[in-house]
Amino acid sequence: MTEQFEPTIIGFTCNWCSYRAADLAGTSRMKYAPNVRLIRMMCSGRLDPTFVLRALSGGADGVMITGCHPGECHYIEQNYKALRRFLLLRRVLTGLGIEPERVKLVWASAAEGARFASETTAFVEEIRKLGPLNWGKPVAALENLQEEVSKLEEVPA
Amino acid sequence: MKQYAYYPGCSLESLATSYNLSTLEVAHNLGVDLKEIKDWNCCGATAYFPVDELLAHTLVARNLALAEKDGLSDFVAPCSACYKNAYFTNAYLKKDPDLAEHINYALEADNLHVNGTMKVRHLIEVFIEDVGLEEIGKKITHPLKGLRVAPYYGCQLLRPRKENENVENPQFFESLLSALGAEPVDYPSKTRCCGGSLIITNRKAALDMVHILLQDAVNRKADVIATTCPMCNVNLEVYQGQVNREFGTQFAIPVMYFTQLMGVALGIKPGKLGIGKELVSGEPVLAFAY
Amino acid sequence: MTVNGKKPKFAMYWAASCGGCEIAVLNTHEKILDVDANFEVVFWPVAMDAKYKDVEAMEDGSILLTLFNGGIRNAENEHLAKLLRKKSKILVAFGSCACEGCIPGLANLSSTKEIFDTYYETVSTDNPNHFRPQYEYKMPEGEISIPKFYPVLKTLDQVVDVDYYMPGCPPESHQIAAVIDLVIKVVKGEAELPPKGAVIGVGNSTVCDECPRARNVKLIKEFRRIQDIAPADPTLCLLEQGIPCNGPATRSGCNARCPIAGAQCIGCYGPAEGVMDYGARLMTAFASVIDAIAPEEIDRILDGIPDPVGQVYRFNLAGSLLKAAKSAWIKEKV
Amino acid sequence: MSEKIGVYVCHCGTNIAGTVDVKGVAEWAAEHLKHRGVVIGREYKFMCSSLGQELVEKDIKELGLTRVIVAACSPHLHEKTFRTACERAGLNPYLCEMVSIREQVSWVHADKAAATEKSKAVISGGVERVLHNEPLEPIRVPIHADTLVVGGGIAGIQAALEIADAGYHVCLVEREPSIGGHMAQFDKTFPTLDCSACILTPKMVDVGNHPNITLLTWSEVVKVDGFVGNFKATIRKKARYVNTDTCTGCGICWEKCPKKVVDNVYEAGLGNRKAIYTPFAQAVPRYPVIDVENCTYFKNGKCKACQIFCPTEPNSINFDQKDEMLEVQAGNIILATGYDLFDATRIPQYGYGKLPNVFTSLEFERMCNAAGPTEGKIVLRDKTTTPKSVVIVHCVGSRDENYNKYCSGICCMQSLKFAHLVMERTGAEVYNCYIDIRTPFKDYEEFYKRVLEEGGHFIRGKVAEVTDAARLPEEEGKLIVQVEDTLIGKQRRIPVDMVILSAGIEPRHDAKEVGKLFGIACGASGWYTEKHPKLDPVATMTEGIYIAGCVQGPKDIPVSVAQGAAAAARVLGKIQQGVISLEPIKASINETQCSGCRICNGLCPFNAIAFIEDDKVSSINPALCQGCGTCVAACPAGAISGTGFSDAQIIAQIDGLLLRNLEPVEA
Repeated sequence: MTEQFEPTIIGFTCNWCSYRAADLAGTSRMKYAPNVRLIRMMCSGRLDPTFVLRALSGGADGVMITGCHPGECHYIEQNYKALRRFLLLRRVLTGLGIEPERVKLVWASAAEGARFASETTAFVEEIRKLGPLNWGKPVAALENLQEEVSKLEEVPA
Repeated sequence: MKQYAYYPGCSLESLATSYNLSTLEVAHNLGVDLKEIKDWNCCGATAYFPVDELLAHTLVARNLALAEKDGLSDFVAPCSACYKNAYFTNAYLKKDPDLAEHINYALEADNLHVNGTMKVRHLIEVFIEDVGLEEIGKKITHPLKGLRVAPYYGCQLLRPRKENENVENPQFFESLLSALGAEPVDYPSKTRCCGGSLIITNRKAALDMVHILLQDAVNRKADVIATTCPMCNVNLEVYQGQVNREFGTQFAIPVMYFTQLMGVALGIKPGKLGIGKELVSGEPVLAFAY
Repeated sequence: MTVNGKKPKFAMYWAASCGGCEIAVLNTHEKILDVDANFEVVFWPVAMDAKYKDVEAMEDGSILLTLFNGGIRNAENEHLAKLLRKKSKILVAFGSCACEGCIPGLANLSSTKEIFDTYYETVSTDNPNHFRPQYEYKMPEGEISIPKFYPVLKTLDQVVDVDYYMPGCPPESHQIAAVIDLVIKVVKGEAELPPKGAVIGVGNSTVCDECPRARNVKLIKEFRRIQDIAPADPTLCLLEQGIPCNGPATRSGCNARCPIAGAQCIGCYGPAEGVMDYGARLMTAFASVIDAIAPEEIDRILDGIPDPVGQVYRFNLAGSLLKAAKSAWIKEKV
Repeated sequence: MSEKIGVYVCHCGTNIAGTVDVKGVAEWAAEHLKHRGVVIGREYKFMCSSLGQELVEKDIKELGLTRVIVAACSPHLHEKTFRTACERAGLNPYLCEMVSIREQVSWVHADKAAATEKSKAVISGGVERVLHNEPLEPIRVPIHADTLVVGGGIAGIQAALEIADAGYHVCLVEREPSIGGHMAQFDKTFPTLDCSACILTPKMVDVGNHPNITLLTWSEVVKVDGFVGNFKATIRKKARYVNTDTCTGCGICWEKCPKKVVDNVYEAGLGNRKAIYTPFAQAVPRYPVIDVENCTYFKNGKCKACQIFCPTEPNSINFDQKDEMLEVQAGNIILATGYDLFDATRIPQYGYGKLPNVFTSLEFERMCNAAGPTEGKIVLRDKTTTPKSVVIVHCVGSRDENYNKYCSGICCMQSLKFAHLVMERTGAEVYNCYIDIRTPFKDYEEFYKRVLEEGGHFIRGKVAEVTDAARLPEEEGKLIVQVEDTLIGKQRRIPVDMVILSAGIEPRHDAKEVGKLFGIACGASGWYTEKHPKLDPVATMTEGIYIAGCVQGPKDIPVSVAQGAAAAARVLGKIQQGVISLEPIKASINETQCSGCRICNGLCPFNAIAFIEDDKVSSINPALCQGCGTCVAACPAGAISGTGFSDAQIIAQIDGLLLRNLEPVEA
């Protein structure tokens, strides 16, 4: 089988719903793609776009933001703020030429282990299709300037 | 007024011509522009689906494709069986792309394509929802004062269940009859089946069901049973004799299309509504309506 | 006043910049005389004639204070940055270009090819033969060359170690004067240098701290352009009137010059203390004031900011976490 | 790196070791993260065992560890275990982090190599994050000794009495004019056939007279502020238009009141009451209320019969009484707001509301009750003819794809009770149409046997239709129940005089709003979400708020009473502690860096963020802050930081997860 591109994805979860959904997927032994590495926050409202930018510029190929369904947030309404930040962040990423599909927002309640697993696998396949982001691999290694710039290979249009 | 793609169906060209006549007259009177679909074909009614589902769907889909070509948004059928078939083929087309693919492959032979974009509606829905009961009320010239009418929905108008419809105890037929000045009868068996095509394949079972419907209407002292489907009309009217012989009853209750009652109330001449063609004459009942 | 008899050396250089920072130094009026009185200006291309080899000849660290403005756009900028680093004791990233890329940094939104095509091929450019500059070119007199163009503009601290940062586009003259006084006191031994890497000539909060406009809890149904709401209420916070003002996330120090004049802050003083990405701070600020929960409604309101990248990264693109758009990172034939 | 980190990788038997190369991962951590401060990397069969914990404690003492990472199951399970172990060894518990490599790795990934690699990355993320953990102390919060109980049904009454008897003050708020809830409407209770009022009213009287209980009936909670230990509830005490100090409850006023009103609440529409009324004779408190919608005086200013005939001096009727807003302090809150009965009209084919002699279970309860509209006589809607045959329909609106999928639990026993009462009082033939007879608790099955022996007919089948369309002569004038008797495989048409619909239990129609008011999670179906369905059914995710009775899901009286007492026990436990330690996860504002832009002011649903007018800066009240971190992420000036989930920790974890910390970290 040819060497398949294995994306690296950072996932942000909220302590009350989506993290427990991930745990439930575990206790129910549901299988899903291993490419997502989760970070636990108290609420999806804690998500700072800096985290997404840090992940993307640090080598992640995609970011998955998860939280409680609107109306079921443990802190009543903080997931709406996560939604608003996500919608603005996606527009900025589009402006920077990054495919907006690389950042996805998924609501999953503590009882939706299956949904968490299927959404994760679906997202991994989506990112696999988009290919690696490998942000900012330095183009001109500034030390050996001449050789680097002259070797500007052709990039398919 | 909005233009509708009109699908009369085979019955309305044969034994249910009165339903066709009265439909066109009433629609014209109420300003509903029914544009008959050119070169429509039979929809297979209740018989064809059990035989071959894919071909049955294709048969119905062809009519939808023709209607879509006219660029109209609403597909209107007076007969409940045609309405049910068109409604569900239209719905399954969207839900099952594989089915749509097969159907369109077949329709290509007739260089037609169906997308399932139309809204499929029964004639009674168009009158009640689009024209509206007040509007109809205003146009009534001969209110059917004191006429006790049993509203017979039949089963295919309501089942299988469409979105958020009260299948067990609908009231829209009753409200239409009240708008005509008539007195709708509380008719508990109004949504029970009339036997449909069983009347041919298993006469005894169908007669039993027709007997229940007629008995209930007579018990409720209804003057006439109003129907929305040629098949129900046939089963209830044509077989009253056989029911009487089978069960020793003396039923002689007229069975008429709801469009005929509407026509009379709107002051249209009975002749134009096909009144007089029925076996159990509706004439005496409607006499006082002039 | 002098260091072992001689006045301390002062240098100023401009890389990818507009020269506004140089003028801002002159704009300190008579303070420039103090510079002359207390420093020996050894290298200041815009103000006096000096050659690179003069600087190369100096001993390392012999220049006390170098104010370096402008981003690192090409090989020459990079060479001088390294040279001045070697020769200077204190190297200050002076102005927004050196600190965070500023307007020249916005070129990072395009690939090298797009930049050159725009430069040499647009309708307003008379270039029938499609000439393109060559890095080396042999002339009868000998081979001449021009500095190589880097696909991505970098900030000064992404190339060399920087001692202090002085943001602003340009830095306010009263802040420049204060810094010059401070350095003079340090030279006289009357004051201590701030900790290495400090941001100087700024306030410790954001523009709202110095902005006189009244501020309430903000709930916005619509973002609008300043000209759409003429006349804006002069006493009320602009963001509350739907104008996307970058003030809440931009470092104070400029005495809220623009909001006072009735225009929204566009963020030239860069991020507040300890902030990792200026654009991210603005994204949460604008998202927090939107008064809607349905996605379609939120999108409708966000359409009020037609150019989100320009709005949040006007001055800080090169200094942000992502630094450049994806197209800029891709290697293309120039 | 000055920190000394211990990394402990758990086998969890084969749960983790079966998929992840735990030995390899532990060695990898010790070797590849040495430059980040990892001094020891161990693996052990069961880290959560006492031996496993001792491993950690020994290393802390001997190696002087300053940070601990345990890679095992989920923090929701053993974070407390390992933090307490660290505390025992003298290390601040908040310097210990758990990393999940079971639920989120070994159990969900089949590919062993990928699972091992992911475990390394996840541990690397944990290591980077824990470097930025700061020592924290739990926040001690005093517990106010008063308790607020919302809902005066049997569960609320039990909770209130338990707490009041223990010597602490309770404020019991009830929406109706009297406490008693649904139980006060029943005639008999199963399986003992005790008269419901006989066993309930003594408890109601205790509540009425209890020195430690402030009873606020005809009142509703409209706002709740604060947090565990320090709740402040705003309660609207609706005007009764009766002065409760002078009123003796003699009842002359509602005797003389000329205006009759159909009582849809207490009499379930079967009987009626006056415009000035108490719901039933044994009401507690005994003071009546005036129903403003129907009182003639309030309609057109005439009548005042109640005031004229009121014998008290000064006159207890006061038409100008206004609603009052009361502030009540409480350390804990118990929600026992009960259930709504399924609306049987939603099933048209059962004919309720159309066919007169079709009754709901509550209507039948009122009919059987001696104090009810028919003085206990079981009669048809005409209130005279006694039925000769009755069908009782089980699972009306329950166990039904079109309505409620769940089983309401009590309708079977309730239907058996009805069957017994009908046979005992009228000798009529009784048919129970059921899907399954569910008699799960003590003496329930025996009661079912008894009803069988008394001659009850049981038809296993779901009733298709109740109609009055007779087909045979003996069906004339009867209700015909069409049901498929699945045991004899036949459709049956049973002509009867009366049909009783055993309607199911549904959440209160306003459950979602009330849930939001108290800040607790309300499931999509409408039942409040308990902290743990099995092990913690009376607590909620919100500290200090408990739930008891049908508000948490369908249950019968004994379980509701038990939950009422259980919630009371939990509250008494908290009061006894006097102080509660809260997770030290809070946000705080650096006042010098804050520019007073007020963008954070609108973000906190717990009103923890306030704007200080004179300093022109915002500040956070740590007591009210729930630690969600939304403001930390929103502050444009980066002036708000949060403990436990700080920017530094999360950014570091991101870098760790991306394994950027392996090579020397780039600038």
